[in-house]
Amino acid sequence: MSQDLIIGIAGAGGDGVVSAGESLITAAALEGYHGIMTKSFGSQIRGGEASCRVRLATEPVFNPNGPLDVAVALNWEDFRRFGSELPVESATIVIYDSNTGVAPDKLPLDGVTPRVVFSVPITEMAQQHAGTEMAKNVVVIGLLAGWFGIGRESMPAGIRKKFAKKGAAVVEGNARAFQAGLDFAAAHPLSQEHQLAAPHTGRKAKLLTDGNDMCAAAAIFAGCTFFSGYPITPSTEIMQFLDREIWKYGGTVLQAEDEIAGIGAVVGASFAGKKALTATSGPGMSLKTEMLGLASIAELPLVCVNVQRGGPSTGMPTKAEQADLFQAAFSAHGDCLRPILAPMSVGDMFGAIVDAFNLAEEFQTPVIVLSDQEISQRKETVEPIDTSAFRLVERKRPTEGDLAQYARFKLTESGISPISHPGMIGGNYLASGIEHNELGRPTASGAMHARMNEKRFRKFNPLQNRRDLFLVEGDPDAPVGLVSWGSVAGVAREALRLARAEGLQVKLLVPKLLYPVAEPVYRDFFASVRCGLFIEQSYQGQLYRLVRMFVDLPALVEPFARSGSNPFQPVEVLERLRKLAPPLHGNGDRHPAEKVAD
Amino acid sequence: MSQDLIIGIAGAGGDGVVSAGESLITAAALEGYHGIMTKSFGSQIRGGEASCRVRLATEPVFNPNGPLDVAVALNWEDFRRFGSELPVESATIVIYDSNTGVAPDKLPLDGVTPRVVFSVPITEMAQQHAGTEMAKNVVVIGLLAGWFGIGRESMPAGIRKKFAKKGAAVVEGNARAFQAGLDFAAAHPLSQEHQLAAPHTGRKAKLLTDGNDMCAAAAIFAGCTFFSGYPITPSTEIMQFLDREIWKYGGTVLQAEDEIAGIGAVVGASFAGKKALTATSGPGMSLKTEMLGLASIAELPLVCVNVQRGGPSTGMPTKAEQADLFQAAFSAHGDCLRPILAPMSVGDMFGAIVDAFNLAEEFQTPVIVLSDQEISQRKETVEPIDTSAFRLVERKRPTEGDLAQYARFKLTESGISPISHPGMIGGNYLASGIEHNELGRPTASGAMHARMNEKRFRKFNPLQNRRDLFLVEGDPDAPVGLVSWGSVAGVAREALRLARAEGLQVKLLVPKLLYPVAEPVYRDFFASVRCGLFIEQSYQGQLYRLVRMFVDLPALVEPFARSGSNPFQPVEVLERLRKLAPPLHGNGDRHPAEKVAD
Amino acid sequence: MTALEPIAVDKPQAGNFKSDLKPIWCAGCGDYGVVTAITRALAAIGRPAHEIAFISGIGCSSRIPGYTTAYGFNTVHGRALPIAQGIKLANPELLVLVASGDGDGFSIGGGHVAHVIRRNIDLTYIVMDNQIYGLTKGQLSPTSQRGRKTATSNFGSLEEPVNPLLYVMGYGASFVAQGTPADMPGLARIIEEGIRFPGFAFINIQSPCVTYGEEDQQLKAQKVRMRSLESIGHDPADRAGATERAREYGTRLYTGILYRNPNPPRTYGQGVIERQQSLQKLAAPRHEILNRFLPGH
Amino acid sequence: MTALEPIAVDKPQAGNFKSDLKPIWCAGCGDYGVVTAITRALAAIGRPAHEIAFISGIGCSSRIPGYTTAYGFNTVHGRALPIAQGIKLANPELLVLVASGDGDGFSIGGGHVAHVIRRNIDLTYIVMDNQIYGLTKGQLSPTSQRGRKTATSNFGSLEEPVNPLLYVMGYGASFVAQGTPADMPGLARIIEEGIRFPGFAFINIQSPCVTYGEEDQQLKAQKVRMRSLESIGHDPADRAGATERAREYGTRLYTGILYRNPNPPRTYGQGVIERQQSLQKLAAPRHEILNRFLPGH
Ligand SMILES: Cc1ncc(C[n+]2csc(CCOP(=O)(O)OP(=O)(O)O)c2C)c(N)n1
Ligand SMILES: Cc1ncc(C[n+]2csc(CCOP(=O)(O)OP(=O)(O)O)c2C)c(N)n1
Ligand code: SF4
Ligand code: SF4
Ligand SMILES: [Mg+2]
Ligand SMILES: [Mg+2]
Repeated sequence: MSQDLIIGIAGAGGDGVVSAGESLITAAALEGYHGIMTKSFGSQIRGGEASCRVRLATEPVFNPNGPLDVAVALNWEDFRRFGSELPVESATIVIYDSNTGVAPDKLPLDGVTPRVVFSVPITEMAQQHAGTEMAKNVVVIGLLAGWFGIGRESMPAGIRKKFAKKGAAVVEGNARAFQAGLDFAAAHPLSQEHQLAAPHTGRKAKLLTDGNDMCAAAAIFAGCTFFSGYPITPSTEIMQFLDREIWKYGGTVLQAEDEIAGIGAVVGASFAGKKALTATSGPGMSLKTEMLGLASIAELPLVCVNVQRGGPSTGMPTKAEQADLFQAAFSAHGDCLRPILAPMSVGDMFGAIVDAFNLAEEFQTPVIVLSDQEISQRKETVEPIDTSAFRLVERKRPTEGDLAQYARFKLTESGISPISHPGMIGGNYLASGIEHNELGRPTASGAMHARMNEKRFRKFNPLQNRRDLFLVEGDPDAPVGLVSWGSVAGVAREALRLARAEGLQVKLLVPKLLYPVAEPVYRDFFASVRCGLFIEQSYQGQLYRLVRMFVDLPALVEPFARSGSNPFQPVEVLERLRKLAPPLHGNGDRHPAEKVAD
Repeated sequence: MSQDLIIGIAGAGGDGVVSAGESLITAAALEGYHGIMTKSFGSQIRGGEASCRVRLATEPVFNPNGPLDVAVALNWEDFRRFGSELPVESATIVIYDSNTGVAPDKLPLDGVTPRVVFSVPITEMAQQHAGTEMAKNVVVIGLLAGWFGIGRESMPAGIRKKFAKKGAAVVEGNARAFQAGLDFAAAHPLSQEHQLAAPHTGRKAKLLTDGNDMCAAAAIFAGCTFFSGYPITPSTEIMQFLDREIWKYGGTVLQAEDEIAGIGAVVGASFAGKKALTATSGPGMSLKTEMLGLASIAELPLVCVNVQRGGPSTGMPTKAEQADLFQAAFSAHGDCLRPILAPMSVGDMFGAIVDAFNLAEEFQTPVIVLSDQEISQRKETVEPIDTSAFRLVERKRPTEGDLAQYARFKLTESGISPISHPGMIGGNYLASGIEHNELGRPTASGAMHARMNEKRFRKFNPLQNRRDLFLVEGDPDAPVGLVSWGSVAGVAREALRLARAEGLQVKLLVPKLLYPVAEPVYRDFFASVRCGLFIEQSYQGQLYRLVRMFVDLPALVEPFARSGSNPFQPVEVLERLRKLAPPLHGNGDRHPAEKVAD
Repeated sequence: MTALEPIAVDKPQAGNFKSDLKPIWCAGCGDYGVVTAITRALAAIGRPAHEIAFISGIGCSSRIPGYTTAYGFNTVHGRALPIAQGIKLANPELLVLVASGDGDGFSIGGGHVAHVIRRNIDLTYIVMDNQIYGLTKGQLSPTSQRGRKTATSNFGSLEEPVNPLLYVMGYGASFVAQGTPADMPGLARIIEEGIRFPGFAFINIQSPCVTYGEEDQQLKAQKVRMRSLESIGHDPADRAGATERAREYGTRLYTGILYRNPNPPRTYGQGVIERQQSLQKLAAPRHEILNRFLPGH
Repeated sequence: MTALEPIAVDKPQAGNFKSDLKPIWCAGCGDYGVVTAITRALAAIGRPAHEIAFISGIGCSSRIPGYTTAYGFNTVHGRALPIAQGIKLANPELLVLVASGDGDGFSIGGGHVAHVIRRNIDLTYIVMDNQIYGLTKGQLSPTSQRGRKTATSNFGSLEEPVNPLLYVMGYGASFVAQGTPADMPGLARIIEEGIRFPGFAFINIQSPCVTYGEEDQQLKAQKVRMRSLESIGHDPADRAGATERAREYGTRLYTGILYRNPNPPRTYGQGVIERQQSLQKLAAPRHEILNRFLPGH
């Protein structure tokens, strides 16, 4: 039986391709499978071509990429438009609508001849059983349920729920269409090996959501009661979720007139004592630059999520890239530092957001969370999260003693000064973007400026040792080290798994805290390393460069970086690793990387 | 006789302290001396305390800092307000107004007892000879002319010119006040050794101006015909100069409603085919972020000057700092690169601006020029510049052949694609911030994105070898290397001079091209270096970190960096060098730096 | 001859101003009609495409320059006006069109409108007002009605909408009009008149979003609701009357020219040119510019 | 008790709201009078200083929060309004004042004004309008008159000035007033009324810049020119009349309340609170929020 199945479906805008994918992954999540689903559209606003990829597996999976095990084409023109996004190999099982008029041995796939091909009268079946072509996607999920064994039980209930509002006739029509799919599959059996095995982690249902919704939910959990932002792809769903929910928790969403006003309102809410969030993507981040600097010098907590898309400028709004790291670290003028966190999956987003609010409150600072288009919009199964394991941090308030002679920007040993807010008796102070003394009063003293700068950097020292914000996997003494972050880290994790399965001595570091660069963590990681790769979806290899600023890397560690919208495949990382890493039980005398480097 | 004289003058807002300093340096420039003058004010908008420092010398000088040779106090309260900005030592000659009532041996100077002190009835003399206290500053320049021999001839003419509009009585009164100063000095002679020797570079008059005016004049020379920006200290004088001048050259100044609109108009003017400039300081730079990214992807030339002041946020608007380098390099989202230049003096500003326009045009890119508050506002003598030695570059226009099948973003070998502009027949194209193909049409292709990114970086390769944009001084094989930039480079140059005078083996690299990091230049420079310093006026030592991203520095090279508004002194750099550098003729066996580092 | 340049003909036709780039708009989107009206107006004006610069921000509507053969610039969200002003001042010979959406023009870009109007820079500013954020898939727009439910106002908007017509009247605009692709000849005509007007011209177009828009904003409903200002006897020279009609934005759908200043005020560009001409003679040669820094100069 | 907190007294005096920070303003600057008027108004209102948040942008005028004992926030140039809105929505109990200059408020910050007004967030917005950029030493301001020569308009401004009063009327403001420190009791009174008004209140103050301002904008000249709206029989409930008076900005110097909506519309904050209350009962406990992601939930 199969342990891992990647299904790609493509069709025209109205074909319900994405909804079919969602039905599939929902059923899988209910049954305890692990899965990731991504979707992709043409450039039309609406009505262009649509596709989705659904990966389902019996064990956790970290990335949606790789060649298709199953390809479903509702029509060939649209399927082909997705090109390398839906790679068909000879091992791929191809299912397509017979009404395309294409012969099974004449598929329009350049240079590939799939071994198993099903021409299915999908449109015809939909018409016949549901009385409408609209049910094509239901036929497809029937076929997939039949052949691969996912959701045979749960799907009918799902169909019933989904179409309930449209009346009994529609429900029954769709139920028949689903059954027709099942029947067709039964009548044209596929060898048992393709059936998905039972999930290894048990039949218990998983959570299912995408990165943006997870981000918003995590913010509510963390105690956020204020959001202000401005719509921008691919981050808007965060605001949309919060607008549906946050009011229930006494919170507010303000759609601002632009991104400056959005983060401005968040700065204000934080000054007023509340946990506050804004979210945007690259162009919006560029506009928030000035306010980030203000929040740094006024030492006000806030969280700012950047769902990265292809850049520069408007760039590629619907494609993932990891090229906003430099900006996150360095956009504001003057010397200032703000922590940057990056989740590597939808599940990881929860912790990243909670950590972000905690760091913001603890260090009285803006914190940037770098998500990306893939994480934000892919649906992923997530193991249920024990929220009681998460501690929530609140900013340090002044004691009565502090208030007796309140100095908002007191030069304390930790660099953290107790912070009051309007409404607190005796806590009155002047906040400002102007350099100030301990009382908050404007100063033109170079000496005071130096002390305040020093304080504003020193307070972050504890972050050097936050090893909980790093994932280390693999052989601790491996001479080959991988570093990766964000959604691409999922590819690296799978590549690591493949490499270790081949007996290669490799390890992987995934920083969730990207900045400040926690030097001891990298030093320890690289202690055993002779060569390695930073795997990043940016032209410049931004994390590689950022780490170099602070850490002397082994000479043979180099970036494996490329522009966004060109996803990495685990196997290509594996190939690079094969060249770099000695086998686990090799003699290791002559290190292959030494050849690679010349 | 003296070769170098640093004079500090302080008084109340209305005392004309700055105007006295200006008279002095003007006279000196006329007579061929080298000089630098800085001014400083209290935090009041107007009417607070004022001071200036004037350094005059027979040889070129590169920085205005150092202890005073001569201190002039019109009143002691205001003088003391400037604290370490006007450091008095026992060797300082102190001149003050007798009407302060302070005894020459009871000067309110903490722990310092100057050996030569003149109590002069300055107010009285002004009243007596000019009939008004307003002439106090004229008495002061008379005194200084008398004692130190600067401008004895030229000053009277200057006074006449300056007061001409106010009528003969005022002119005569001031002339008498000046003469009274001269007479007082003659009656209370100072030993000849204090007289300034003749300038070594001859009596030929020097240019005299500040960095902002030089910037504006250079822009006009470079062919700039469009400026748009928004007022902000300390950059506003650039716009003010251009508003007085650029119209004469068929140009336009548009005071925009904010910094975004300012650079927006400049992007537009460039699209329309013109050379265009904007100028601002930190907070304004933060707002220009998004437009810089647009100009990068649309490949439009423009020059953006950032006159750096203390940050972050509003920070210290009237103080110099070098902490906007990270921002200049990395503020825009996505992968993009724009060259950054930094002049190290007022004189250097001319070339920096011409280079900036040339690079912008050649590489079709925004170029950032990092000036700082000190360069922008200090007056400096400049050796007359032979403008015919400067080549002006124009953007590469499409040939008729190109226009026959015009592809605005053609993937050429150099990465530079001929650029048309509205009005050019057959050059019509769509410019955009969206990723595009060679024709300029929007694309969602990852492959095209990768090729365009690669082109937009590759085109800058020639900058790796622009050695003309670097200054290297000192012993080519020295084991000790200094790196410095901007106004602080002047301190480093003087420190180098001092160190070499002591026989230390040291050299200095001053990059005027800060970014992209020209790796070969640094590699060559550091080839002989075992230890060294990056001297920078920023808390983080931003150039040090930036260079580390690309170049493996010798382990003992470290930042000597501190927050702005805490000027470096050549002697303190010298002190650090004494610890690092072996004497020129030492045996060099045990390198002292190896000790310093543990 | 480039791919985007029309074939040279004696008298330009609307088709000469349409590029061969395929719009990404949804079928039925009002913006198709707008591009048609613009190309018709341009044909009537008769300036060749290479003398036209067509600038936009970001949005469905802002895609429009690419569908014409003019020099186009699809800039960033909300900043079309500042960029267009730079273009016009740098080269006053050009015909400069600016396109925007209700969000692009009155939310993120709203701060620039007053300033271009009080400068009176000779641009034609066309806003495709669909009361929704189209490109980002249906969020609240500044012209959405109070109470409207959208993806970001799930419980109804709490804000009064912007009134584009009233705002620009208050800013002192000299040419203000409104049109809709539901009345194509009328729309082409007001665009043409806006371009011909010597100064800043503002044209609000009720261009429906078929995908996220409300029923009563669609072409069909508009056809029923719209009233031409001409038909109600409105005199475009009457500023007070125009302001009154402008107040009815959101309630009544007037089409035509709301206000056209009968004595068009001086444009900024005229001031610039006069200034340049009067100061020209004072110019030292560029290479002598540094002489001014000689002490005593 | 902090350095900035006034000594507790039974009935607060204006002095309780003045901090001991020494102003950096030039001697004679109009802003001295403004801070006095504000502290008097605050004394009349009687809320303790710690319940007041006083937000400003950047400029001479924006230094003002530091000279009071309220919680102050001297933010960045042009962004006082967005920040103040966040504060008020995050804690509706606070009394939120906002101060700005003509440049801060109508040039760089001009894009935010329409939006706070159409949201009707309950702030009191005080603009110290001196028709010049004071802090940066004398550049053209959006309210400077056409033709005015300044450091950045050496040959005279080519633009019509902004009309703050007319703009905010057009945006639908419910409380609009103008004052000057030349009439201190009047100024304190309109500030007090602005604070008491339940909704957004806009107060334009003709606060002269003695250093870079024009002669006819100084207090002395103002004393001669100013006319109280009351004295001319203007009814603050008359919106049309108010709009007419607003048009005379720059020509006549009216003081007093130009417009006060007799039926103050709902504020944004009221809408927020109602919404929160009505939805509250639907809230799952925070720690169960993830349950919604269980398939079939
Ligand atoms: C700085 C920035 N913020 C946000 C966006 C996302 N965005 C693109 S278009 C748009 C609004 C679209 O609405 P509108 O201007 O009304 O144009 P329409 O699509 O309705 O024609 C937004 C918010 C962006 N591209 N850049
Ligand atoms: C983003 C930004 N741009 C520009 C400045 C410089 N700046 C400070 S105050 C000011 C304008 C001052 O004029 P106004 O708002 O009228 O206040 P006033 O000083 O006259 O009271 C400017 C341009 C700044 N601090 N930040
Ligand atoms: S989303 Fe609306 S505005 Fe955008 S193309 Fe579709 S119909 Fe037009
Ligand atoms: S410059 Fe003008 S506004 Fe600023 S403090 Fe002085 S008088 Fe007041
Ligand atoms: Mg719209
Ligand atoms: Mg002002």
